[in-house]
Amino acid sequence: MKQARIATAWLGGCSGCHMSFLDMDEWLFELADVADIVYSPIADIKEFPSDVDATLVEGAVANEDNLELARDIRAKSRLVLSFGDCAVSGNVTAMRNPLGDPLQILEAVYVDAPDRDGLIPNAAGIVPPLLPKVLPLHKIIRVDAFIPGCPPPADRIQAALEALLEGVLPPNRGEAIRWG
Amino acid sequence: MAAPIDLHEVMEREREERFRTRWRVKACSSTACLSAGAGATIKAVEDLVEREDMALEVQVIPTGCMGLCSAGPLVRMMRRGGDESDYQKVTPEAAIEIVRSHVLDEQPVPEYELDVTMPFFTSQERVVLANGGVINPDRIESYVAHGGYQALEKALTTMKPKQVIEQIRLSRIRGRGGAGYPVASKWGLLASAPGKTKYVVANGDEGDPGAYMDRTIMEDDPHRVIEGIAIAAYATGASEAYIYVRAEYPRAIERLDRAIRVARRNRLLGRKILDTNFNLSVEVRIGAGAFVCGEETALLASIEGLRGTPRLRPPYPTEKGLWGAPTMINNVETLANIAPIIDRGGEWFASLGTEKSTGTKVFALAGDITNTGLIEVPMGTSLREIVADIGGGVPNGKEFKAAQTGGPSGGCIPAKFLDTSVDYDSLRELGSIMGSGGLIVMDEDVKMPDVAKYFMEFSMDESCGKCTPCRAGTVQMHSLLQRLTEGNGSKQDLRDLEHLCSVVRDTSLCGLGQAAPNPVISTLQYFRSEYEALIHEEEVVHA
Amino acid sequence: MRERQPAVNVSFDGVEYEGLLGESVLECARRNGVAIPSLCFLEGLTVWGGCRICVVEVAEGHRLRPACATQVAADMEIKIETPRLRAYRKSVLELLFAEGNHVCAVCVSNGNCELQDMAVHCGMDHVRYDYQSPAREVDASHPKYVFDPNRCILCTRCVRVCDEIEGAHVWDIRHRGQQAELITEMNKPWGESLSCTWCGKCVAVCPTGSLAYQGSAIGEMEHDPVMIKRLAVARNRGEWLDPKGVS
Amino acid sequence: MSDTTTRRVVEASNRQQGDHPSGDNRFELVDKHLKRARYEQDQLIETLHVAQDVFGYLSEDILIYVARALRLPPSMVYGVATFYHLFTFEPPGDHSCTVCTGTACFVKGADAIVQGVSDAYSVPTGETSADGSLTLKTARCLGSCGLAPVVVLDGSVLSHQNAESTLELVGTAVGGEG
Repeated sequence: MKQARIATAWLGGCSGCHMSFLDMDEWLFELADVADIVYSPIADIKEFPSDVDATLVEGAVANEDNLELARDIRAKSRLVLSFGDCAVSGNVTAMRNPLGDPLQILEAVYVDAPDRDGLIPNAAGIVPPLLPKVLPLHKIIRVDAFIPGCPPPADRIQAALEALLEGVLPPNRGEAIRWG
Repeated sequence: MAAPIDLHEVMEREREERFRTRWRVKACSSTACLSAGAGATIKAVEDLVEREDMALEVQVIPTGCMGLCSAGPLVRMMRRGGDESDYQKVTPEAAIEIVRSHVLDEQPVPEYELDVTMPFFTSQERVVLANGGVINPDRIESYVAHGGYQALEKALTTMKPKQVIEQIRLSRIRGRGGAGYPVASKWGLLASAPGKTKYVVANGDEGDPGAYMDRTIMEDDPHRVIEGIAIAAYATGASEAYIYVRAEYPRAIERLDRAIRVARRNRLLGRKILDTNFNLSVEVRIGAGAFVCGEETALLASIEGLRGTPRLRPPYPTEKGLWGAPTMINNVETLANIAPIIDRGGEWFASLGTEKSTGTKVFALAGDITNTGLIEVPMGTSLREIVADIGGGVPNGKEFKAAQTGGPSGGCIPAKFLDTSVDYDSLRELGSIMGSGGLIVMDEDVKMPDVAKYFMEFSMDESCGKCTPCRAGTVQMHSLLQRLTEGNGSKQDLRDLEHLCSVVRDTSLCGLGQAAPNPVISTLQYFRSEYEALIHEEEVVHA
Repeated sequence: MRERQPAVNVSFDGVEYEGLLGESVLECARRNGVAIPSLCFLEGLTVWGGCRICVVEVAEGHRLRPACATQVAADMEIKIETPRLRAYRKSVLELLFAEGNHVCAVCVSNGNCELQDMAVHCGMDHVRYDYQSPAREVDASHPKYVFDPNRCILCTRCVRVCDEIEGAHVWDIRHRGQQAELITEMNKPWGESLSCTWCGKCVAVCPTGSLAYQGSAIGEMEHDPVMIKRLAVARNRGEWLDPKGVS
Repeated sequence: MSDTTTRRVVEASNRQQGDHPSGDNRFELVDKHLKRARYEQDQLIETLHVAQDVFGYLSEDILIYVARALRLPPSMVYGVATFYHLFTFEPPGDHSCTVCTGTACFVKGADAIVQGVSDAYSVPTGETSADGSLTLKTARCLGSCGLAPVVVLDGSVLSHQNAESTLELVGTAVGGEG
């Protein structure tokens, strides 16, 4: 049988959702039996591959790199899932939004703070510019299903993946969608 | 206690006064004409009369609205027992020329003459505005001379409260504030409500942008409103009344205040009115800039000195209103119709208009139309007649695109429905409402999504914030419309907008919220392609 | 004991129950163990009717009615779980989430929050609308409590409990529409309030993490809205302890 | 008491050796209304109108004064005052420009007038310019739809306006102070 091609991606988030992913522990071996992880921050793959069956996206869209990757993911994945509260709502990553212009925030952090050298980190092609507002993934690309949670507990991720492997969308009722 | 006014004696005296001079100069001094400079025009005539010693020949009478606001200042020369000439755009210089020409040379001045045979004047049927351009609103005698307070006298001295309500029932008049609830039913509910203290409230919180019928009535014929309130109170057993006026109408407040004082002095208000056992006190209450206070329960909260947030109905105000007592709220234009109904009978009123929408309706005609101003037509007049004939059509060779009625709670009626009869039910069928009577004409250049956004911004700013769908839903609808009108909207945005229209319409607490989506719903219904043309091709395009 | 109100037949989603004349549809549902989601309603306080989460369909009219403010009538057919109502409740909830800054992950009430529970109940797995991200300052000036307006849903439970039960009227709402916001006294820091009695009822009734005890960490704040019902029963019926011995 | 109010009170008392306990005789006008209204609590909005007419705006001290006089909780008075758009809590500018944004004026381009004045004087709608010279406001509908677009400059009604004509007149009014 053909292995399912599953990807996970990490945008503007703390990687906690991926930690929770790893918390699936031995079930990961079962997953490996039926699916290939074709892209993931926990696998050393540089380019997002084509022909992906489903991609779990952690994190909000906060900078130019996130934006580019999100669009690339959409173009190359049959199903895209918002994985965790940051992707679903912006969550902690979006807590800068009420503060307004990101440049001012960077100045407050890197210039005005007394223990800093007064420079905003800047390296073209390495440090991606921030977007004016942090947005949930579905405000950038079409999203097929949502797995809220900060992070989503391992059993919910497992349930979601099991559903995907069976060819259906993850459960979106009851405790399966509890935020926070 | 002073004796009450003797209406018949005042009438006699006024008739003599009317024939005292050979000429009467009536000058419209309503707000629109004053904005156009009527104050200086009137002053110029008064100075002329004094300077050239014409006081025995000419009397100057400032009057209420003559109707054609776009042609102001308006002046009417009236010859004793004879003909009248109407003039438009009368500057102080023109006024002097006109008065001198008439008085000294018996000659009209064609240059400024207003053609009163045009449909704007001939197609109207003035009931509510009958006194506009006729009486001096500052003089109760002037009102009485034209039949004022006769209806109150008739009701108090020859009719039982039940008979008064019966006439209202026969007239089949519906509320002029927007929803069109049968007036007699409301009166009946208050009349049968238990309790000693009952209130009548006149709703003069006319907030629809583009509507100024109620203001004109209150400014130009304040006693007509008071008389209507007094009859309503008599019929329903109320002994206290309030007139709630928006603070943006200082002249209306001033005139009503003065009219109330004068009416009290003349025993038309207060204790033992016209020597009967009927008592009524009336007080003006002032709004402070909140559209939502036009909603009747919010209005009551505001009269009580609270935040103007609507209350849950039921209980309806006729059960539990001001300070928990039974209260009836009628619109100012509704109340202005009461005296004529009692005077001439409910059947006469029902003979005007259509079967289900009787009487006349005052409209404020504005926007892309030749003749802007206040008009009064029988219910059921076609939109085409109002726009093309009375309004003189769309200027600058442009095409008529839509008529907006009902303000932020109404909708846009497209050209294909120009032959619609303007009445409560036909307008509702078209997805708009009668509203209080603002009628804004829009020409081909107006973009309908912009209009929808304009009204949504209005509703968003005016939301009281009590219920979630109106408070937060209007914000989201506005932001979706913003994105769409900027050309950044997606198909999903349009779907979300339509869904929110239903959510806000069906789940909001009060009429303001429930009606807030109407401008979007109606423009989507008739001008959907304009929205679709704005949509960005991609599914989601926020960044 | 209260006199028993006359009983009538009502139905919720087609199932018949006993309704008592004089009680609201919401009270009737709760008494019969039927779930009608609600947020601003709280037993023991006057009905506000603002959140619109509890709207139901009552068969005779097409208009939706708030269950909290609709009286039970004989043979009333009440619908709660129709597709339209589910969709509306979810939308109204999304509107609430979009207008404030509700970040469950860093909230003192995470795990003990009526708004969060409501999202689970209504199946809200994401918010379609634009987050407004308002800039609102936290008021931590009170020695005992914290007010975080970012988490406020304007249910006015705190305003009502302070006015109606405690009699202090420390809280009110300023402005209107989307600017509407809770204030204490003349919009001064809560800690400077002369009328606050430190009774904590506002904190007890808050459905979200907007009002909390000083020093609460994430997930530590537990509210006690039922306190008001207990208090009302004690005051009105002289029953300080539940006669059946259940809390 | 805020600095501004303190200064105003001092100025007023220097001017006329106020008899009013606050030292500011203008409070007497508020008192007069309160007496006539028999200190009824439902007269809150009317009282605020009177106070604003007298003082030009509603400072915190005035609100506290009214709350005390009508025996109302301060939060309620503040809540009511801020609900209604006609009440203002900052001293107004020397000149005021109110652009009507009613439907008729909107259809005829009122937006451009608001934008024009706002840009030229760097004053957001509803606020006063930094130098205190101009307050820019919008009105829902002045009911002079026949004269649209309408602008009210220092109390006088200007008809058939556009951005240029309004800016010229505002310029004359503001500049004419000099």
